[in-house]
Amino acid sequence: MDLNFTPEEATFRDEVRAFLKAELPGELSDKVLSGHTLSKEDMERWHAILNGRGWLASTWPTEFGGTGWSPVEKHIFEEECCLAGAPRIVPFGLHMLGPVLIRFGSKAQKAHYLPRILDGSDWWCQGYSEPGAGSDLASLRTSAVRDGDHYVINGQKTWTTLGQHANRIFCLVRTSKEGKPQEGISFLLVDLDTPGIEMRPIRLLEGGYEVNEVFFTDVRVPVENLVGEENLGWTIAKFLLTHERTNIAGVGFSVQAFEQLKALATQQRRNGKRLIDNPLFAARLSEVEIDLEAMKITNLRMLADAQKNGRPGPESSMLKIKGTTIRQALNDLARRALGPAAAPFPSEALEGNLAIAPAGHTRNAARYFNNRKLSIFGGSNEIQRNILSKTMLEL
Amino acid sequence: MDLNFTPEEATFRDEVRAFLKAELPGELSDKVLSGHTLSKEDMERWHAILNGRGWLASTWPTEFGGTGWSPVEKHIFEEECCLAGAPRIVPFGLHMLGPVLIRFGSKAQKAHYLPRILDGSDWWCQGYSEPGAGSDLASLRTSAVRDGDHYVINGQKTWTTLGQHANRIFCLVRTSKEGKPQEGISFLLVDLDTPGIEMRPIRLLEGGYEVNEVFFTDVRVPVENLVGEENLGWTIAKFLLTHERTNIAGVGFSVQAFEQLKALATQQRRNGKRLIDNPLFAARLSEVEIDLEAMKITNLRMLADAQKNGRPGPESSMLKIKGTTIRQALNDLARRALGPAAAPFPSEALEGNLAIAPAGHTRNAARYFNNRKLSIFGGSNEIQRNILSKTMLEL
Amino acid sequence: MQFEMSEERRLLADTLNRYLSENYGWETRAATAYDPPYHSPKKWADLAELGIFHALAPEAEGGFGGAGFDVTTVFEALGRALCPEPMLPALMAARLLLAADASIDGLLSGEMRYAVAVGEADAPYGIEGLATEARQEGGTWLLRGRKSVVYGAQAAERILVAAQAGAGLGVFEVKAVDVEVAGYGLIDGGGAGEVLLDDTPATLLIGDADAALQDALDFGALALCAEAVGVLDHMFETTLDYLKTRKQFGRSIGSFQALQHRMVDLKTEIEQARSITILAASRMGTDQQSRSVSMAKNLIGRTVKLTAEEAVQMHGGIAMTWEYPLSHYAKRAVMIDHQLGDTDYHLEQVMAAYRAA
Amino acid sequence: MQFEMSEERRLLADTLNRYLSENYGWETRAATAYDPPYHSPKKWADLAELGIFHALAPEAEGGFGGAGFDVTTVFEALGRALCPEPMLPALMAARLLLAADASIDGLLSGEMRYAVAVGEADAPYGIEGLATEARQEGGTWLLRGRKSVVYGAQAAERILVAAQAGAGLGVFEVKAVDVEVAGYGLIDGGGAGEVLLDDTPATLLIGDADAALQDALDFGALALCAEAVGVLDHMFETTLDYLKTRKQFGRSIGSFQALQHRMVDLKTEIEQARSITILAASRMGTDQQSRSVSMAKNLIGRTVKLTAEEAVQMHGGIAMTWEYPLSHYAKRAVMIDHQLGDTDYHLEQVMAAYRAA
Repeated sequence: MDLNFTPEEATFRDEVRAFLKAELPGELSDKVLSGHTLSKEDMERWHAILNGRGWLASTWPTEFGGTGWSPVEKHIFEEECCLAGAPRIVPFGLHMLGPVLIRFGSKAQKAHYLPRILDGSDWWCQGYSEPGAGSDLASLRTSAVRDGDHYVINGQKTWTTLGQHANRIFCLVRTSKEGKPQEGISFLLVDLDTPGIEMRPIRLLEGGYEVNEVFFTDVRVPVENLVGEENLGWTIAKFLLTHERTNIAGVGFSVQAFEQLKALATQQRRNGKRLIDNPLFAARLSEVEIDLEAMKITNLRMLADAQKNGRPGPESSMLKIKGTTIRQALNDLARRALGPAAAPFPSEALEGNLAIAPAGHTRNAARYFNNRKLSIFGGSNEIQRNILSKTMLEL
Repeated sequence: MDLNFTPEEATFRDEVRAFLKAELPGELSDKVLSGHTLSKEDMERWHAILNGRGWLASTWPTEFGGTGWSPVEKHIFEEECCLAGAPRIVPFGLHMLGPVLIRFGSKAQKAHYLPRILDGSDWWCQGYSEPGAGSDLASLRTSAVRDGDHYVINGQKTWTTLGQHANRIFCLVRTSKEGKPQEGISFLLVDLDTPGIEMRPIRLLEGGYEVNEVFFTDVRVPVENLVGEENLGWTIAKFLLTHERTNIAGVGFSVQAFEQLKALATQQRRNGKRLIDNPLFAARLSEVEIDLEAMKITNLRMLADAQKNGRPGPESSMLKIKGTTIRQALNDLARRALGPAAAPFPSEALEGNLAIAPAGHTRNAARYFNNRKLSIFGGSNEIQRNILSKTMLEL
Repeated sequence: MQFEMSEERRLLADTLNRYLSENYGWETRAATAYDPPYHSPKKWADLAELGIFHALAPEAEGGFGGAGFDVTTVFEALGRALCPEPMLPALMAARLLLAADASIDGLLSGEMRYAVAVGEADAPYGIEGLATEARQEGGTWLLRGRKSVVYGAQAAERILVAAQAGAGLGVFEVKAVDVEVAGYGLIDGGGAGEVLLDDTPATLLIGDADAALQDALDFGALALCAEAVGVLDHMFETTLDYLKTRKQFGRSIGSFQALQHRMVDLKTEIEQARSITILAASRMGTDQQSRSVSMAKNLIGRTVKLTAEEAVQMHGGIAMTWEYPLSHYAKRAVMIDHQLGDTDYHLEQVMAAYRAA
Repeated sequence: MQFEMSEERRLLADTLNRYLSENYGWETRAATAYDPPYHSPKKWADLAELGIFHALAPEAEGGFGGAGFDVTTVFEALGRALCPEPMLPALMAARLLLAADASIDGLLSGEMRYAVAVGEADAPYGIEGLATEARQEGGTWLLRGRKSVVYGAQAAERILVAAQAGAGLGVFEVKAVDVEVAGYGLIDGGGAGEVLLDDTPATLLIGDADAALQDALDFGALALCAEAVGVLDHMFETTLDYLKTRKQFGRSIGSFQALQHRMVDLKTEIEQARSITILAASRMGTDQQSRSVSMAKNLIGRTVKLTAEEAVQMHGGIAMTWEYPLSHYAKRAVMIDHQLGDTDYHLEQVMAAYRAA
């Protein structure tokens, strides 16, 4: 048992740190750390910087331009990026579609799409959920009917994250109504410029805009855009859902959030005393610090398992549950720590002279509300519990 | 809206207080307040005192010797008894069988048994649960087969509280295997002296002895001991389960436990400081104080509903859940407050000179463990949630 | 003991509920709460006409209420409708004006909107440690300091300000036209403002004002508890409905036992929250007023967070959207804990009594 | 990074687990834990012969272990078997004897049973505020005071006592024959005693002993965390088995979703408890030792209570009985929080670092 990094791992971490120090633009990390929304250009800028360094495709084999990192190296890279306030890599092309094409795509698809993901030519978004099919994905109804050399798509997708920036979408569609619901699903690549597609923003509860509805009306997609076989799309969906999800516990985000929170609690005053010296607040803070310290080890233990077994076990769903719980607890405390100053609606106007909340913390309440999504999206924590109950506990 | 007692209610409370002050023996209240086990004689003594005052049968109509109290008066009486450390009235004859006989019993049964409950001639215990039929009571298997003027009972009951002191037991038995499991059940009165009955003690986890297993081997019971009709015992069982359960929230116990706990926390020292001045402990204490203050009102609100509607609604199951949660939280804190001094196995030897724990608190850990039963017995809190989900929420 | 609402209060609740459901429905609320002036002057006048303000003041002062249960009746209805009108500062101002023996006619008629400015950035809750100072110059009081996140300040004509005045805290009245107020909207709807006092002329209303201020804060916190109860009821009912109608894996999601048990627990906690608010209301005017209100605000703080988070979680994605009313109820619920003392602040007030034990 | 157990420790764990399962099964444990002397001298000698004590001391001192992970390996196995042998005081005594440069041969051979007496009624946790005093008379140290609930004291030949000795705390060795020990059994099995020091002659082992005592307490708390992990695993597995076999309403109770979700949460918390214990073990000997141990003991305290209560609740009545082993695991789990600092005590140690922030 040795929790220390090997010399090689330590060297790699130093390399990552040096890179981030040199290459991560301060404007970007400021925005990230204070919970501001990044523009499309911000995200493309960071994508290009990483691509320039060859550190973009951590989930791809090296032959396609992947980094060739071990799970521990991936973990180090992600944690360091979080701590530095690097923008999150938009995962839809890189970490979702990329591995799918590498595993299931045709030669032509790989040759065409993979380089375009790396160089940023394509921005992919995801067409999975539907208004009536969220946690119960197999009940999806968006249909694709074969018509000559095309599929004709009709239906609606929702919760399409950052679809407003995308030029392409990968979709699960129903190509057959025979058999079990899982059996008639196919995986299609769609150009968002195709006539008949309409993207509508969904405003989130805190006022932000990051997800969309996508409507398809007689959208014609060439058959060569099918990935894998017709009606076998569920295999791909499951691959994506159980595929090694990187940073599922979000430990790096939490570590960074904890440090910010601790600094905030030393700044904030409550009737003459520092908030961090208030025993009730300090108790809350230390409980979450302890939970997080434990989570770091739990995460590393499961990484070690993944490294040994080639892929994570079902236990990784525990990381999702506990990881989101901890992040949400940190968001909760960051909101509480502001007291009444958490209440103003975030706006550029409020962040200048008025300084109601300390710099970098004007969006703490908004972030708390927005991050309630963490336990809902990507398989709600209830679904994770169902999965764990079946697979891990065999109940 | 008026939370104050009416003048009549206030007068009644004063009367109860005066009675308790004059008539409740100090030896008994000392035992109760420190969590000691009462002897059979202790319980009989208090039973007789209450009977002498005519304050025993609070759940019976006056024509049979009941007190004729309103729900609020019952509540006042119970709360004052708890606060004074009066022994709990053994409910099996008085509050369970009594109302059953009054509602379902024959004239002869009423005439014979009711006075014997009041004067203490009979000590009843309960034969409901079986090893395979606890929460799922309808699956009980103890059989009673008609043989001339007798039923012949074979089977096993368990969790029979204070059976070691009883001379009689009322049982649910299976008289038919036809139809739904609920349909073949009958309610029988059994003399524990009948040949073929064996009572075996169950030692509880903390070392105490209050429940028993009862084994029936060819036990012959006269048919006149059937209450109500054959195979319609489930009606009686349901009547008992949904009948107005007095003091279901246990508010009086909790109020008394809270006062004891607060006094303990002012006595206990942690490295030179009073435990009650420790902010983490004080926070725990005040949270439960607040929960309890709310519970008092919730209890009164539901009493008021019961007074208006003649019987409590399904919401009373909420009182059971929250009431036991609060009592268990108080037991938990009383155990914590002792620190290492909670650890010794309770024994008379330890309570004299050694005084490891403050007087009256030597059994705090034992009480904590024993009272885990509160959320299990009498319909586990999970069963209560199932009931509430169906009846109150209609889910 | 008697748990029925009095006839008068039932009437008051009916009147207010009917008005709000007919005139302050979801569309109106959505169009009002997030844009300047963050409330509706027209609806405000309606509420005055209905006599709602009169319910907040005792008969001797021209009202017809003013007791704890009057306050909870009004604010529970406001909470149910998620009404963003600045009624809370009106209530607190009424308490201060009454303590000062000043006229409340303008307040009762709705013609004068008040804000009450106590908290500051470094002393957000309670009256300890306030830094704003008052000094006298040529017979005029001048105030200096900054009051932060003053609810309703963006729309007020008068601001009642707590400030250090020599020996102790005083309450001063400031005209909005005499002071810089930087107004803004709030994340859960409604408005507030920073009150920037820079030798602002003021009238002394109450000297030695600790007790009067604590009383106003108590009444304000009680009102927030009652508002929370209305918000909680709405969230619970909405979630219950959703569980009954929403289908997943071929069955209503309300048929899943894990959710059923959580709903039962939620309902239990909400009933407890209602109970502690009743208790606090019944203790207004007694020597237990402040401690009971703190008990209530603490339990409310715990319950709003639990309920808001559970309601959103059990809904799933839909409750994350601006379009779905529940999300706004959830925001309001959570943000109630940021007004007039949070869960921990009030727990400390409750704990304080042990020190004397 | 490397999460595999070393070959040596795997062997140690296997040896100990095999010995306990073959020689310290449930019947033996039940017959040993609740009657004087509350442990088995025969089994104690066996454990010594197996070399278990050697795993608690470093090679330089004649052992073959002594690191954090050696300690957790041994105590996790003891916890799994709910073994009532006084191994904890042996570990803590070993730390003190090593700090004193005293011989630990008697301890390693199992011939000498030690108890470590630190806590007192008014200072139960940690080393602050201890009242027991040492004074010198004619070259002999005499101790006066009372040490309360000293684990293993009822069976010890030697007691190491923390006492105020002028400038600071010292550690003294007392012979059991020289002192009155009132022994008793514990509610969760095993024994302890009150050590009544009444001018008891003693040998000074360590002067200025704060650091040595804290180290012994840290190792003791780490051992308790590891023991707890063993206890937790057993409770979880037993409950899981029960849920799979016990039928109610015609189906296994493990098919009820509400219980399934609770079991998943329990498993998650138990894995977290295991992780924090690994973390603390890895930090022994570093400047983070005490704070990491406090983190672990706090999280363990939260987890043992949750797991014990949930395991009993999900079992129902059967787990309330003396006959059913789980009930004893549940008692042990809960009572671990009463040894060497409870959940709150250790949270305060963790919080203390913020004061310097």
